[in-house]
Amino acid sequence: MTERANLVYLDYAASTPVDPWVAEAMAALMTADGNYANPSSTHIAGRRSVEHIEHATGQLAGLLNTAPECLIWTSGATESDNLAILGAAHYRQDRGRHLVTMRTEHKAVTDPFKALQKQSFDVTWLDPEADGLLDLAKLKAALRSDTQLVSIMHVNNETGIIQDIRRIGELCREHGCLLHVDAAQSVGKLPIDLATLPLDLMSMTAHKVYGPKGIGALYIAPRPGVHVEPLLFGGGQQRKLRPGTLPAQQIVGFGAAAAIAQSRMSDDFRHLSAMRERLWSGIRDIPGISTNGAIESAFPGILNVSIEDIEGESLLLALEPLCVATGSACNSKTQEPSYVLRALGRSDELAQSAIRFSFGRPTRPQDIDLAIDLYRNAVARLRGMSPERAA
Amino acid sequence: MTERANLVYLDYAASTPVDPWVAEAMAALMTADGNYANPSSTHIAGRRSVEHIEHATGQLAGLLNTAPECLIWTSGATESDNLAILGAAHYRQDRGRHLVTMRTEHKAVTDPFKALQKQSFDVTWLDPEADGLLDLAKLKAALRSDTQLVSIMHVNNETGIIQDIRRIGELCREHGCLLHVDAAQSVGKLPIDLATLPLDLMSMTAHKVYGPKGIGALYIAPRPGVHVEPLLFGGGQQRKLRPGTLPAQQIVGFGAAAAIAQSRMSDDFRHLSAMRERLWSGIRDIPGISTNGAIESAFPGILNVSIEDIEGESLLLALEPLCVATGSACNSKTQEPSYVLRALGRSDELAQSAIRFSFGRPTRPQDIDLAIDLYRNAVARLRGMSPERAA
Amino acid sequence: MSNDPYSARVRELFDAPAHAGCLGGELCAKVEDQGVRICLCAEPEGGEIRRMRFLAWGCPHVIAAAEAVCAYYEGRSSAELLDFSALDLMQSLSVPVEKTGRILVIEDAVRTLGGIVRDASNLDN
Amino acid sequence: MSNDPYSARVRELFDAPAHAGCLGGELCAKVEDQGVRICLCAEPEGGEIRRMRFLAWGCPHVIAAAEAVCAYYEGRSSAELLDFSALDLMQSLSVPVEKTGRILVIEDAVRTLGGIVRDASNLDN
Ligand SMILES: Cc1ncc(COP(=O)(O)O)c(C=O)c1O
Ligand SMILES: Cc1ncc(COP(=O)(O)O)c(C=O)c1O
Repeated sequence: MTERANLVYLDYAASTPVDPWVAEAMAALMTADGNYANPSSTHIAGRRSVEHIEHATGQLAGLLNTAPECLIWTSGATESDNLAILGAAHYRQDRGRHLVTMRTEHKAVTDPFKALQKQSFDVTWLDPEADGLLDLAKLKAALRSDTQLVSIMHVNNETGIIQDIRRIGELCREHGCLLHVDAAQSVGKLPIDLATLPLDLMSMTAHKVYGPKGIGALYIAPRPGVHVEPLLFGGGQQRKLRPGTLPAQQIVGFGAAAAIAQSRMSDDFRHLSAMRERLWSGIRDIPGISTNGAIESAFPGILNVSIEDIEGESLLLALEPLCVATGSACNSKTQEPSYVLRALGRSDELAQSAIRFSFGRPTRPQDIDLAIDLYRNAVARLRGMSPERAA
Repeated sequence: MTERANLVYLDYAASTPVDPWVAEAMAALMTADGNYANPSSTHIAGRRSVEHIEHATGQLAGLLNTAPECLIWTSGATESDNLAILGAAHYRQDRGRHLVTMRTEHKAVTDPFKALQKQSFDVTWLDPEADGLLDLAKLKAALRSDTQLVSIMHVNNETGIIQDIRRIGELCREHGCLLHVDAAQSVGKLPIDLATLPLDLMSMTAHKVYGPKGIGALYIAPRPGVHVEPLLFGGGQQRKLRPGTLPAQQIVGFGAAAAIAQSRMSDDFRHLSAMRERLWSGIRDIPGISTNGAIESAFPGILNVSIEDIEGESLLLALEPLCVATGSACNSKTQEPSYVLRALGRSDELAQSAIRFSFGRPTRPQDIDLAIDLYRNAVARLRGMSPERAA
Repeated sequence: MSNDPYSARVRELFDAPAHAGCLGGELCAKVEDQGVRICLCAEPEGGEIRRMRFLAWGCPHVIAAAEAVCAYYEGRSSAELLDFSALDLMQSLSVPVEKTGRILVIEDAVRTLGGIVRDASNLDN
Repeated sequence: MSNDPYSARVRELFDAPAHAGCLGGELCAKVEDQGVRICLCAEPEGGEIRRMRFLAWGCPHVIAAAEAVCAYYEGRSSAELLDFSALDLMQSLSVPVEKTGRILVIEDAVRTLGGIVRDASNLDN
């Protein structure tokens, strides 16, 4: 970024830089000396584009231990979530119109469910426990004979809480309903073995894992009854499930990012854990601070803390040049307290004071140390102005 | 491309290489030293992404002489066509369920209309005249009091035929129905002045005009009654009309491509006209050859010719290493004769022999000369094997 | 940056709120509304305000507005507090419409303080 | 290229169809079906096929198959034409399923030619 030296970016859960290798792979598919042909074309140049796409599909499939045929390319996790939820609900509506999800899902999940409610589908909204986890007994109790789809995210984008997808999937299988998982925050970061995980639909996006923005994928399990109705109609690309010219450079970018993620996953995990530990150690003694969600159930790339007697928007400004999030990046513009944190039982005021720190491969210990300084100073300064604390 | 030296690419209507300046602009928004933040984030880095997006939106709006607020970013023309057609039809269904389009539209238009037919919308499919043009009297006759949407493309992707959008739009305004225009093949290539053109919705894509694949836009006219229902639900981006993290690098790529196209439009047009003229002069004397659609009504970037007693697939193979299309790139995989050429009244066999040559900025006279040689030789060779001609 | 939600003036006031604090006296107006908590106090001297301080829990616009108000009134007649209108302030700080309610809380606090100061000086006289 | 719709063998046969042509004689089988037009002719000599030629209007698999058939039968007993099955050919040319109908047109033509040659030699004897 211009004047990047000044900024301390700890918002990797919102988006990541593209890995230099990924950028290189993408560049090779764009300009006149590259493979820019339309992969729908049958001539040599078109078939070369297809080869690149097949290679990339293999890379993503390899990361997830599944077959390339199970992956559909989309424009991002938002589209994948919509295609999975609207598509499966419509395809299977004759089997029942009851759906189950959680209140702490991303809006790309909650909003399609709300759209389905308007089409007279019946949606059960489960609340998490105070630690952020789903109580499986509550899920079990919610499943009915006419339940056809459950959607539970893997890693929460605000708190980092990891749900137990395997056991949730087992429950769904027992009840004969499909499980969709929004894995936008976990693909390439936590091991996901689709050959053994009992899930049916999974949404992904590249830009959270050092790939480009605007490319995602939907996994559709090769099981009878697992299918979606398309949202878009057009040229017959992707077995008519998602037409449109395949954006070869974007797909190659996601593929390369997946391959890199696979080879670095355990190193990345160790690094993120160290960064979170360093940060939490540096601020946990501040009076009135607490994590949102149980830290031991959370993906280490995210640390979400609330603090008493501090207004969130002022905190964010006082933290500059630190780039962090309040609530999810996708609703930072609205000033309402995060519905995710509210669902964890946090008060409006505590929810509003939340800061989501998120770490990435480029994060260095000195970034964390700067963040600690900035956070401590901002809290001290704002508390110095607060009618409660100052008095 | 690898071994690119061997290939002669004359398939710019299927896709174009990304302009080097465009690629550079995109690269600057991807890697760690660039502006990779999520434009939904409110921190400094996020706001810088927004600035880049606003700049790019201004570039595309500038090319079209409209306001940036009228543009919605999508994943390509396929999505734009779907959002326009499904979105407007659903939004306005209380005003009437009659829709009008042409048989020669791209599948990204015909297929959403077919989907609407299944939802008991009533669609009138107009045929073009033999020259490819729409007879306005036929359109006028098709408009009914319950007609709410007409969709007619600007430049046909197979034949290059240019429809008279202004007069079509005037007719629609008189009848009080909306006009959607698929301008995937014309944006940045023909002048389009949205300030004066009487159209309501317009679909665009970057990869036909030296921008990246996987990014498109939909123009929504700022007129009362012009609105679409969204296809995707999620974070509130783009006034909820099209949610999902804005793919900043893709948008910047489209913006840069639009700015370059604006400054080069007349030079490009002259160049394409010269290339088409050179090619047509070199092959028009072959017995049994004819253009599909009237050459004087066509955009000069495309020359589509059919030829008697030649099988299309064999012709395509015999033309290697020439990269050209039979029918539209999007259906080259199916072996049916092009429905577009069939609608012009061409026989199955003539339609199947069609070759679409399309030219671009990088096309050189020697590429055309090689294409002429390859085409003449291929025709001679295949005719030498043909039961009719050889005997 | 063109899309900065905070004007340069808001940033300046927020970054260096010289008048943040409490005078510890009794001439103190506390108002809580619209999710904003504000406490304004004044030290008058012969009909003039010698010092004015604020404590606030609120967004940056609220803090900037409180700081601006304190800086403005120091050296002015305390009677003017009663006539305070937040309109100019909203304009000079480019307060977005959705936040105008919060700035009206400050207007309320200033006028309340004006009343407290007037009542106190009436008592003195 | 892995996703080349044409195998190396098809490309080879299509690029150099040494047996394309017409012998001009009467021993000629013309078949038209499935959008394919094929004309096979043979020049037998003492029960053996000395030369065999094809003309074809069809896709590259059809042309390659016709070429392969002609090359195969030259030097073989003309009686074998009657037993021709396109199955091996489909395999050796990796013909995609949707095109098998077209290759059966060639099978038809080969057998028809076999009949014509047999009838002609019966007449000769
Ligand atoms: C959990 C989750 N789901 C969905 C999305 C939407 O992804 P995209 O921006 O690719 O549409 C995000 C991120 O924005 C996310 O964190
Ligand atoms: C006229 C027309 N409309 C729509 C499309 C689809 O565009 P996209 O590939 O961006 O989805 C194309 C090209 O493929 C086209 O030529």
